[in-house]
Amino acid sequence: MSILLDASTRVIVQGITGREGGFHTEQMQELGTKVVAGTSPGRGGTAHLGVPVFNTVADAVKATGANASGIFVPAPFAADAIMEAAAAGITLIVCITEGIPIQDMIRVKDFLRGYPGARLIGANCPGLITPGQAKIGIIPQRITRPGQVGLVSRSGTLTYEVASALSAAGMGQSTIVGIGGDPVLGLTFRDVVELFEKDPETTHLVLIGEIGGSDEEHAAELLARGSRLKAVAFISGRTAPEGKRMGHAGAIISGNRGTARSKEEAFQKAGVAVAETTDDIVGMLR
Amino acid sequence: MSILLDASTRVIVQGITGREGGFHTEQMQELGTKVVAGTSPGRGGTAHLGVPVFNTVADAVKATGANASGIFVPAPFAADAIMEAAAAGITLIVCITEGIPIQDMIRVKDFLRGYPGARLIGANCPGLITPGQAKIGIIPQRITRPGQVGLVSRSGTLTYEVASALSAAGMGQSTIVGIGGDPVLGLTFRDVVELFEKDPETTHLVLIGEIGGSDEEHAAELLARGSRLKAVAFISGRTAPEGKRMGHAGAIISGNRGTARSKEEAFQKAGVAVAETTDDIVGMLR
Amino acid sequence: MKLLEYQAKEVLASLGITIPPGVVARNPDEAATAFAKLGPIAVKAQVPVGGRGKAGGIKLARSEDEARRAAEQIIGMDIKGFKVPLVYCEAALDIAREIYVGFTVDRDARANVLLLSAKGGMDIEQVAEESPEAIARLHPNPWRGPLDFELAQVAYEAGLGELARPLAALVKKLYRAIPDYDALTAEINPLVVTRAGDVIAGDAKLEVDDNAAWRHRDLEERYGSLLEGDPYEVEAKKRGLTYVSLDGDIGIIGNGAGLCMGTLDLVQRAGGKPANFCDIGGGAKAEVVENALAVILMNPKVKGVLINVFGGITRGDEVAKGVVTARDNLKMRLPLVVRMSGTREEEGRKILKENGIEPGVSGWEAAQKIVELTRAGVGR
Amino acid sequence: MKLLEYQAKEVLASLGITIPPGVVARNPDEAATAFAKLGPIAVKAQVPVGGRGKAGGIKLARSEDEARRAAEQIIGMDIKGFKVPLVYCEAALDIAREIYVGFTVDRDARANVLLLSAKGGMDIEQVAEESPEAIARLHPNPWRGPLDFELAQVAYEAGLGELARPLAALVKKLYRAIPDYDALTAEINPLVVTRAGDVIAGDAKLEVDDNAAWRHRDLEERYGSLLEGDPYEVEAKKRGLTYVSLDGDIGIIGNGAGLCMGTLDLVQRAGGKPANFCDIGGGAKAEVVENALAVILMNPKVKGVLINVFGGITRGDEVAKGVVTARDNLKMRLPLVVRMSGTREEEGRKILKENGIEPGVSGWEAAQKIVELTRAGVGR
Repeated sequence: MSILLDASTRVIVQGITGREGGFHTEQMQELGTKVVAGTSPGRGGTAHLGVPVFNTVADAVKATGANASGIFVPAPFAADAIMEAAAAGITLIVCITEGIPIQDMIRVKDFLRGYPGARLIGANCPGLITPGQAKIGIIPQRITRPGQVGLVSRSGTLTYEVASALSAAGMGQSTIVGIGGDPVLGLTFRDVVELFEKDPETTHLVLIGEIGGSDEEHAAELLARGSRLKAVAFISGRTAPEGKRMGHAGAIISGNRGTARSKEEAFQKAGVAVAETTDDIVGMLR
Repeated sequence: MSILLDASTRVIVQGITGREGGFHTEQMQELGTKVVAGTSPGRGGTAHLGVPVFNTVADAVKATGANASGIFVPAPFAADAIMEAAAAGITLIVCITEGIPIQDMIRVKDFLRGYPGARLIGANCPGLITPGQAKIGIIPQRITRPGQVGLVSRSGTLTYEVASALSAAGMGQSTIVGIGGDPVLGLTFRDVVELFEKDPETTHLVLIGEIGGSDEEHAAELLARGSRLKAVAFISGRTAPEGKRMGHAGAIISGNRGTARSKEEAFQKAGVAVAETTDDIVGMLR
Repeated sequence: MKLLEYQAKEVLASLGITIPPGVVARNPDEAATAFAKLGPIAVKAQVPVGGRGKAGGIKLARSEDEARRAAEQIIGMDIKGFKVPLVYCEAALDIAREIYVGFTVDRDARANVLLLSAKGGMDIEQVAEESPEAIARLHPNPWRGPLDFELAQVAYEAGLGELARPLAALVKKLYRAIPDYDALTAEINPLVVTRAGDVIAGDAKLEVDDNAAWRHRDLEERYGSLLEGDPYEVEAKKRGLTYVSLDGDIGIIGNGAGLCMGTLDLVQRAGGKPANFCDIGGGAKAEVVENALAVILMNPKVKGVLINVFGGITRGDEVAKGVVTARDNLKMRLPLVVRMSGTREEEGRKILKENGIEPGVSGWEAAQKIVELTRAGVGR
Repeated sequence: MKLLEYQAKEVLASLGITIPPGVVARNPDEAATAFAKLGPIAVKAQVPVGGRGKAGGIKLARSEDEARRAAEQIIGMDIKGFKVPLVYCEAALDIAREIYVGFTVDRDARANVLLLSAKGGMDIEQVAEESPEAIARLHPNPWRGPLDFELAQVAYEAGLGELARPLAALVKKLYRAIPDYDALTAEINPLVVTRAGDVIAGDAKLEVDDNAAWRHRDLEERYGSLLEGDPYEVEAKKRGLTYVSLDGDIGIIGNGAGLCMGTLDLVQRAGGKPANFCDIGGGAKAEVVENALAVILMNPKVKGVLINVFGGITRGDEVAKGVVTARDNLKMRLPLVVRMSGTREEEGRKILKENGIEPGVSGWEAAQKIVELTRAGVGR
């Protein structure tokens, strides 16, 4: 009924005593997420929001058997936090922090090669939610409902738009994964689509892409080999001028690579319907 | 009839146009070693000692299908040469060069983790020889003869001593491996002993150790679990004073670790006979 | 932050790379002095974009007079929207050959990539398109940096084997720009090999990751003030906004890069032309909205503004109140359409209407409204 | 190369580590001047071995007179075979606590290891033996260096969590001694935390890999001349030999560290006492043998010499000729036993005998011979 995350996932929050970390931990708890601990250097031994706080992730994992982490630490410390989680044996690492230097993330990606069991989502992403069960990150549970649509997106707010519309139309979601818009990130469209393919409860798929990079094209290649999912894709930034970097999101196009057109064509070639606006998605998915 | 190396191994020599590299390549060829190429940056496209010379190991491997390499380049370039060989897909890398900085070798060891198929012998070692078939390195073939004794040693000249004595007594060798005396090196005693255990043609084993480190102890632990090999061990440096570094070989003892006594006791506990001088080894092996 | 050529060269020189003798000139007199000091010079416009040669931004000067005239012509020139603040006067080189060498982020590989080509001095994107085999590539491990044997391999691949050693030495220095300065691009094109066999940076591009600005305050202090391009973008940066200037007349504000880009698409689809991209990030506090509106209203071309806020957690009524306050503080009279969602979105829409602001239920509806209102020229 | 304390501190300071104000003094007057400048000081013998405190090599001075007297007593003192060439006069610190922090090569792990302990100021080997749990360990990846989270973990493990941040900053600086200076050991003991909360290197040890000397010529130029310990070892190093002084009276020369050590064992077993370890490496050229013999004969305690050469590729007759030439050039009269093997070893033995040198067939036989000859006092 979900990928990556469900009600049994044992979650820690890195940076739980911070403002953001604390606020969203409460939201996660409200949905029923099994938050088993938090970390905050120097605050080990205390408790916060009803869970124990540890100095290090290693300590938290040892004491609680946590297997997932949500990272809410400031950008200068976020890359280190990801590596700490992986080294401590966390297998699902969700990094919400935005503004992490690209070189930090390139080093992190290489570091993670040493931990093949660890999956990173983000950074600079809204995280993921399995409606009605659990979430790690900041996707508002209010706009989601349990169901069979898998949703994967590079954009935060567009995800919310689409989830809202799906929920309003009675089309619940199996899991919603915001993979983030940074140029160097963890799980890709393709990785997440593969997981949805294997989840028997997911029957529909929505992909929300963006200009820049070739990740959408790679997912389309996978879907072109045949998929049991009814899929709709949407690409934002089709009218963005060439060579302009659209925000920290790193959406930038150079030459013919990474344009909205190339991505839309890739999906069409794969037999995936392409929506012109997010408003069209629900209708096309039925 | 051998471990690691036989007449079919396809060998390149890195630094073939150097004085040492050239001289020992000829010795290797004389024994029948299948030397298929050499490398020497800037000399690609020429030939030397009857084999083609390439600029890079990658080129040599591509053109000749080489799977082993002997490295005879000067110390400042040796660590890079080892990594180059591994990255090019060479699976048996024998580094003869002495005087490589320890930090270089520590970095090399970590680099090699990315190439689990690659085995490094050395550096600062005499290499290995499968008598009558092939050699990579500088062990004089004259003092060896084919047979069933596996010989593994940290010392170059002591290896020659013992090989000579074995050959003179009619006890041939399956393979002789000089693993080198540096503090940070490739294959260990234990690694080589494991290979000899698996080689049905090897029936006897001689280990020539040295003070410093715990590699002999680790090999003894393995042998203590039961071995089909009739084994004799010898440790040099038993009278070396504590805390003195005996040559670049890095033999140094601190506290109780790495002493000749601890090594000898480990072997005795494992049921391995311990020789007091190298002269005693042949007699004890019979 | 894209450094100017002379700034990039100063950084490369600090990494041990040889650069030609050169002097910055802010006026024709200084250019004349530079000639007196250096002899024949290239007078080069300092702007953080490529293509300045074609735009007339580089002139050779073989006399003080020519130097003076070149500076006169170039300083103040507009190159792709950048007003040239100063020129760099650089001694002419005795060029034997020109090579391309550069690092950039390879997004698909999630790694840095070294590009090396014997076809230096040309636009590398053009080379990549016309003869991709002329560019050798290496993805160095980000912790190790490029290794000697990797650099030798890539030099031979690029047909530059005879220069393998000096190139390896140079590339290792250039690579330091990545860990030491968070370079996203570090490029030397052309890398000049002189007839004496020296290897010298003929031109240099260096882009430092804005996300890592906190690690490189020194760079910003030394160079930041000169990097003024588009005045709205500069102002937006000061106010901490993610803002990109575009050509149209409808100001756009959104929260989240994806939503913001999607809003551009919708406006364009409805027949309008966006004046900017402006992402105000999560939430939508009155203060931030006010800052964004202020920057957008600086642009006299703007005829109306569309705000598209998806309130994941933010309450609609609060967003509405914030927008109203911002508009009132700025005494804004242009058409304003606000599309928002979230808890209490209906209350929010009510507040907007009461204050004369057009609410929209969907982004598409809102886009159509703003296009219609700006066409009608309301508020002008 | 083991640096002296003040040299190691200079290097650490260049890496950004705080050291106390200090001055080198080569005579009592300079020590008095140091006091005038710094106030109360510790006057510390500069020798590249530990244990100088117990040996009386460190004295506190609370007046110019005390400083002068301390320097008088310490300079020229013998500490574990090292004659003290100068003292380091260092301002006294306001110590709140003392920590141990050091990097060294962990041979078994084939890696560098960071050792961190709240028990600073003590002999770390003793701490390791008595309370190993008091030492926290980290093996940093050699390409990445220690990462922040690893350093935090190790600080908490060592019970130094409240100092995690300043310690991490310090350890990252100390680590630079490994890639930048090929340090085999880089140790600060004690690392002093002052009552003001500053973290300062109270003492420092730095050993640079001799194999990497070619990368650090600057260090050798700046510091090398002061690092004279055992005069024979110094002389041997100049001649490019691997030589270690021992206590006995039989000089030993061998090719290969293993054979050489094995020869020491044999001599000891035969009842003799080796005067040195001297590995002349592969081959056995006349010139190298002569250099080795020359160094050994400098030592007046030596009563005889044993040369043990296994000629893998070298020819026995050539080795023999070389030894004869070397002995003749040096006019050596002490007993000399040579054991060698290789092609033409019998011809070699013949040459030796003809020249009055005892040949040996096996190492054991040769060892017995030299012990016998030196006991008999031949040549004296």
